[in-house]
Amino acid sequence: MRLQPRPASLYAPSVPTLDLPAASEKSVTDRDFLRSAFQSMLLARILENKLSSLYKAGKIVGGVYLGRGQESVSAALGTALIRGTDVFSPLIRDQAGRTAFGESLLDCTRTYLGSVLGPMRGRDGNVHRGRPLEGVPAMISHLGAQIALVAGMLFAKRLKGQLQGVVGATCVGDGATSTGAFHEALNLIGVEKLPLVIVVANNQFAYSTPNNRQFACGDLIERARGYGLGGWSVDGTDLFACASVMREAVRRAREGGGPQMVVAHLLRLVGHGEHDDAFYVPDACRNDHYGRDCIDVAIPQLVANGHVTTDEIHAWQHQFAADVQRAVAQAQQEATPDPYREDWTAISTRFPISQ
Amino acid sequence: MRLQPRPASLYAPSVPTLDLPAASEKSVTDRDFLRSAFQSMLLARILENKLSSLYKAGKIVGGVYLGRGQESVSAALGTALIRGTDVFSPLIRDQAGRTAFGESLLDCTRTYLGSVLGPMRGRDGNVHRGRPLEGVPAMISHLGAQIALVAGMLFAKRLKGQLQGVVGATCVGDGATSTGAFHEALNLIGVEKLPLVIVVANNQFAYSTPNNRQFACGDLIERARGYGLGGWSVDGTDLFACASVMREAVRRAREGGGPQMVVAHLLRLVGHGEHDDAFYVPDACRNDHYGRDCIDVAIPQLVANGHVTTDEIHAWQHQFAADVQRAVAQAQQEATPDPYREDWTAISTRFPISQ
Amino acid sequence: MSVTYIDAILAAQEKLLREDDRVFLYGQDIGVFGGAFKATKGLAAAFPNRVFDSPISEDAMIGLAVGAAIEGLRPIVEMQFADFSSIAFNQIVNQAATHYYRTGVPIPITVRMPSGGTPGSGPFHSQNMEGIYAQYPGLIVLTPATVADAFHMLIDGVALDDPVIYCEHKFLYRWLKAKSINNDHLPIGQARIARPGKHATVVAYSAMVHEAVRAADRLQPDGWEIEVVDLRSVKPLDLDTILASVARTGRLLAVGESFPWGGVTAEVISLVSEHGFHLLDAPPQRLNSRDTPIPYHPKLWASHRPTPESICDALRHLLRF
Amino acid sequence: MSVTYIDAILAAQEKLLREDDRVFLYGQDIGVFGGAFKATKGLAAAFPNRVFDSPISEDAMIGLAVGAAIEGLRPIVEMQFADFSSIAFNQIVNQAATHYYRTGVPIPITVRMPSGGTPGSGPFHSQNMEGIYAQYPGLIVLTPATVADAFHMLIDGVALDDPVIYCEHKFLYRWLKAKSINNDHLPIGQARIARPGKHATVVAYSAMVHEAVRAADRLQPDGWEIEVVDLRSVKPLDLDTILASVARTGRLLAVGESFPWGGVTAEVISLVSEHGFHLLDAPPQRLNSRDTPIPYHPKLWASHRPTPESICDALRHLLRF
Ligand SMILES: Cc1ncc(C[n+]2csc(CCOP(=O)(O)OP(=O)(O)O)c2C)c(N)n1
Ligand SMILES: Cc1ncc(C[n+]2csc(CCOP(=O)(O)OP(=O)(O)O)c2C)c(N)n1
Ligand SMILES: [Mg+2]
Ligand SMILES: [Mg+2]
Repeated sequence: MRLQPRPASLYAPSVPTLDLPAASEKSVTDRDFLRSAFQSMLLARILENKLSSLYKAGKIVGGVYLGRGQESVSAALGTALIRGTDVFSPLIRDQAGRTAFGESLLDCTRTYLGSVLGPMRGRDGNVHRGRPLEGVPAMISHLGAQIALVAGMLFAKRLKGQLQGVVGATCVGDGATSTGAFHEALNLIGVEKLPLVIVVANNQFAYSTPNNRQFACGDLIERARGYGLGGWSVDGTDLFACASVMREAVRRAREGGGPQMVVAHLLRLVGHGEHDDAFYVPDACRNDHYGRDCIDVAIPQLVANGHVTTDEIHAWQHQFAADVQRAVAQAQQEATPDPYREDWTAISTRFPISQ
Repeated sequence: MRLQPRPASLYAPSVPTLDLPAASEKSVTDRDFLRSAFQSMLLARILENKLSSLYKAGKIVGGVYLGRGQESVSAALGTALIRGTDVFSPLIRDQAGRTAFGESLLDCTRTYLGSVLGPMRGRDGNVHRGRPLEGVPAMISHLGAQIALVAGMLFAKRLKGQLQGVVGATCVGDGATSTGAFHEALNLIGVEKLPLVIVVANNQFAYSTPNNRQFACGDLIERARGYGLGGWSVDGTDLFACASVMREAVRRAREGGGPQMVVAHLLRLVGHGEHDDAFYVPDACRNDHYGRDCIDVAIPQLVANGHVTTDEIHAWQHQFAADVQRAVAQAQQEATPDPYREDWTAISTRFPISQ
Repeated sequence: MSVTYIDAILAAQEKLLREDDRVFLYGQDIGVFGGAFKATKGLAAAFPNRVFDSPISEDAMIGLAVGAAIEGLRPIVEMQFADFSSIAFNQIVNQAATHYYRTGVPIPITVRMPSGGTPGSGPFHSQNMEGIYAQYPGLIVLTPATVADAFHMLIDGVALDDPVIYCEHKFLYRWLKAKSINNDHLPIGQARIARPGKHATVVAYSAMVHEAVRAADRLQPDGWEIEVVDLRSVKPLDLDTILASVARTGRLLAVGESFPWGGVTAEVISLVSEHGFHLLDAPPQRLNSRDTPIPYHPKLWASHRPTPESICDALRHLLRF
Repeated sequence: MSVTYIDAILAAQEKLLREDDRVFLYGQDIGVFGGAFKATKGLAAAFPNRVFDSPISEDAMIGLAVGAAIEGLRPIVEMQFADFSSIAFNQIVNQAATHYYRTGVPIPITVRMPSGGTPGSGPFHSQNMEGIYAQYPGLIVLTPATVADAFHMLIDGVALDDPVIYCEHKFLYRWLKAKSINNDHLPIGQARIARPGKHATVVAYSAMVHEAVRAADRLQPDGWEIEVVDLRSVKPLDLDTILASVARTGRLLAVGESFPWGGVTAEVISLVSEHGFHLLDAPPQRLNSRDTPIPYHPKLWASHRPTPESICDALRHLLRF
């Protein structure tokens, strides 16, 4: 099944239809956005390559899940959001979005390497890291479960009178759309009219399971209407397209246009985790349009439009590689958690009475 | 929000679009179907009125949940199904469908009155009754949970090579569409392409909760497409319309057209249960088109079309009232379960070893 | 005028909404309708925009509450019946319960669970889930047995920074009455001597406290003085009070309305056997419901759960050692 | 050639598919991919149309299995991790578990639950849920500890007419090896003496059997002979074998990898305290994991669950009485 990107307006009946300028037209006016998003993509790729080597060298315990091929989608979303104002609950393939939303490299390396100084203090690992009080929830593994949580943060902000101008966003994969949690939460954000942007990265596989064993519609965006969400379908390998769709979806949510759903089409360019060689992905998928590497797609576009120069890219590459190296080195020399000093309690209340 | 019945074809892109004859046109060729469905409606109404009096007289322990106002939808579905071949998992407002599918009056009265001879032997009550081995699953209370179960029965029939010509059907309310179970199961029947007909009786309220706190789309049929289901939207107060849509949806499922979703629009004409006076239903709802009593709508239509005479209806009323009276009387004089003879075990295996 | 158990729950929520603007209520049919059991009657009108009817989405309801708690609010979520929390199970045990340990950010949500059997309610409107939730680190599980506790423990529970599973017993809703709600009360985590005695200790909680007291009263004429301990909260569980009681009586029967495998009574027996073995003059005993789903028919139901009669039988057996 | 624990699970499924055409497999990534742990490797190819990749819909997966069971088939559903069965919780405990009692129609489904901790897996890929499911009437809960049991108990479990929760321990998958799979084996419902002894009884199950045997071995040089009982199934639970062992040793320690409140160890201690009180020469003891979510970091994880060291400590304490 080959998907054609479709005009979003077809699926966005509950939102006033607005003719988007073609991606390339609009993007030229958005130099800063594109440069910034691209930097996040690049840094994420370099960081993840490093994590992959560390994993293969046995330096990381537990899984490593990478976002290779999804950086455009994730970075475009993260760049459209405002740290300190918005809520962003990243999922497993959102290193680029995390970076764009302002995650420090150390938060990442410390978590993967089990430093007790990381945000999860060795208690939880890898992609589960978050800083809930700074607008970055810490995901649980159960797919779909974060959407309602972000909805709750927005709901609370509304009750507190602090929702004005705020957006919440979270990502899921094609597989996560089959969960009951996904459905209940999307229905709820529709009913509560919360400014939430849900991004579905349809990377054609859920672990090894292809789309045709996961859902039976043509494009998952066909579900937006049933929830009363604005709907957007975008080529996830195209940074320019992602940038303009994400900005527009986020803008509408921010300006009172209600919840928005974006479905991005692409291919997962790595295994499910670094333990997986993805033998089940047919060559046909790798070789088709959505098998493109979004970074390879972005570079000539950015250069051709005069947004960046090749020299700049090289300089960034060097700088990011050094930054990553430093963050890894620092995390590696930090203390790991000590079971004898660990506060073995799951509740914050200290009852005076014996338990 | 007032809903207009919509042409089903709008929402049924995955099924070859077929122009249905207008309900009234087609129905004249379906005298037997309409007579049979109407008889089930009438019997269900008389039976349920009796259950209501028994409840008010304190003769029934536990809840009584009636289908008043939903008989057209339910009976049309039950009449379109074939007992002994099909699977029908009725929900709480499906007395008419149960009757049409061949449930005996005694199964109903025995269950409500707690006779140990009933299909649930006093272990479970009221609308939970079923005869799973005869194609009538016994529902649990958790909304949405039966759909996947029916899917499993169909899936098994396929594996056994016995699916040819078989349909499974089940009903849910508008409220149940918000459950994760509903979503997971509909997605699954789409993926597995099972011949399942899911009927959503949108009676505008889930207990006291109106549609606008339950979902955010216009018509729930807008969800069919996202699951790859054929979609039908019908006026649930109109027996003729229900009959032609249900027959068509069931026919398509039976003939390999894949899963079908029917959304029927109507109003619950009773409280959620007989304990509930439904004070929260505004007069505007009661007085509008969907506030019509489907039996009152059906009678003049049937008579005008020459399908039944007023005399016949009167005769049926008398007969059914007597039948119901007999079934109640018999169940009332039967033994209730005896805790000292009860086999207090939840598993069929008898382990030789102490537990 | 008298106050019922459910009046107390309503009054507690009213007070919380009035005094703490971090509190809001979320649940099915809790607005205009006032809840399936009328535990929120009138609150939507009195507190506009603080009481919300939710869709039938238990998973999302708890997810929403957890998010709101991160933002500093104190949601109270009503499950229409404890039995339906099975749909919210994942969000409760994996999202809410683990959050503080994982992130250091506590989740002050309260989930009200109308629990326990009533005649004719059947297998899916009668369940007790305290023994399920108490297994999970990170949850506090409250099981009030009195009108005053229904009131104070709800207020104290909402004040806790951690997720609270508040199990309110449906059988007590209108049956249990008090003259008024006393102001002094025990803190959460402390059990209560519901009836003093010296020959045996019955540990119970929620509705079973009353059945145990009835059983104790019946044995009184025979000269037996039975002490009844009301656990009040099953997690944390007040072992000190139980041990002190067993030290006086030498005999222990734990009574619960849940299914017989594991659960609260097993935890109580295990704790006492481990930590108070030398205090026991007889094998400690358990009495729970039977190992089947909860039957619909009142005649079956009545002998599915412990009754004053079956508690008396168990006590007589215990006193015979 | 040697057989691992997971080889045994694969072989059992192969045999079941080959010999019983009522059996089919349903689960995420179990087809071409062979399952997250390769427990179904090659089966999709060998048995076309008997092994199905499911959508990520745990609730619907179990719902489907129950329906198929009504139709006379014997589905085996693989949860990718036991932890994700929280999504299927309702269908397991309310649909599958209650069906036989309610309708008289048994539900022969088997749910495979990759359970238990491994280093670095963290709070949501390490859980043990046997103590949750065993609370529900209507479910059979199996916890094989050996390669032979992994094989035979899966086959015997599928043969049972009732819903079976089959808890397979991920730590044992590749670490545990046997020369071959013996043909004679105990029936479900019977515990096994994993290591005979006379000074104390350790009751354990699943991976903890091996930790307990290790602990016992360490105490041997000091002259202590510790008996280890492998429960094999936690529901039904073979009290006779446990009591016979405690009758010999007079001392009991129950070890489990689950959270400390309630669960299997509490059930074991309670049963023995009730029915074998006079056999006990010392307070019975429990050892479980700590009362927090399962930590990700291997250093934390290693001291979250019982270890040979902590089991030795608990035994020394027990032997001191
Ligand atoms: C409820 C639930 N079931 C199963 C899993 C195991 N699991 C983790 S990731 C994954 C595949 C997810 O696929 P998709 O949503 O498409 O995201 P992608 O990995 O492709 O980015 C599965 C099955 C889970 N995390 N949660
Ligand atoms: C999962 C779940 N949550 C809550 C309930 C309690 N409940 C029973 S019926 C009902 C309302 C159902 O409304 P709807 O689906 O519209 O059906 P209707 O009663 O209108 O026919 C509710 C909330 C339930 N049965 N299951
Ligand atoms: Mg995917
Ligand atoms: Mg309704």
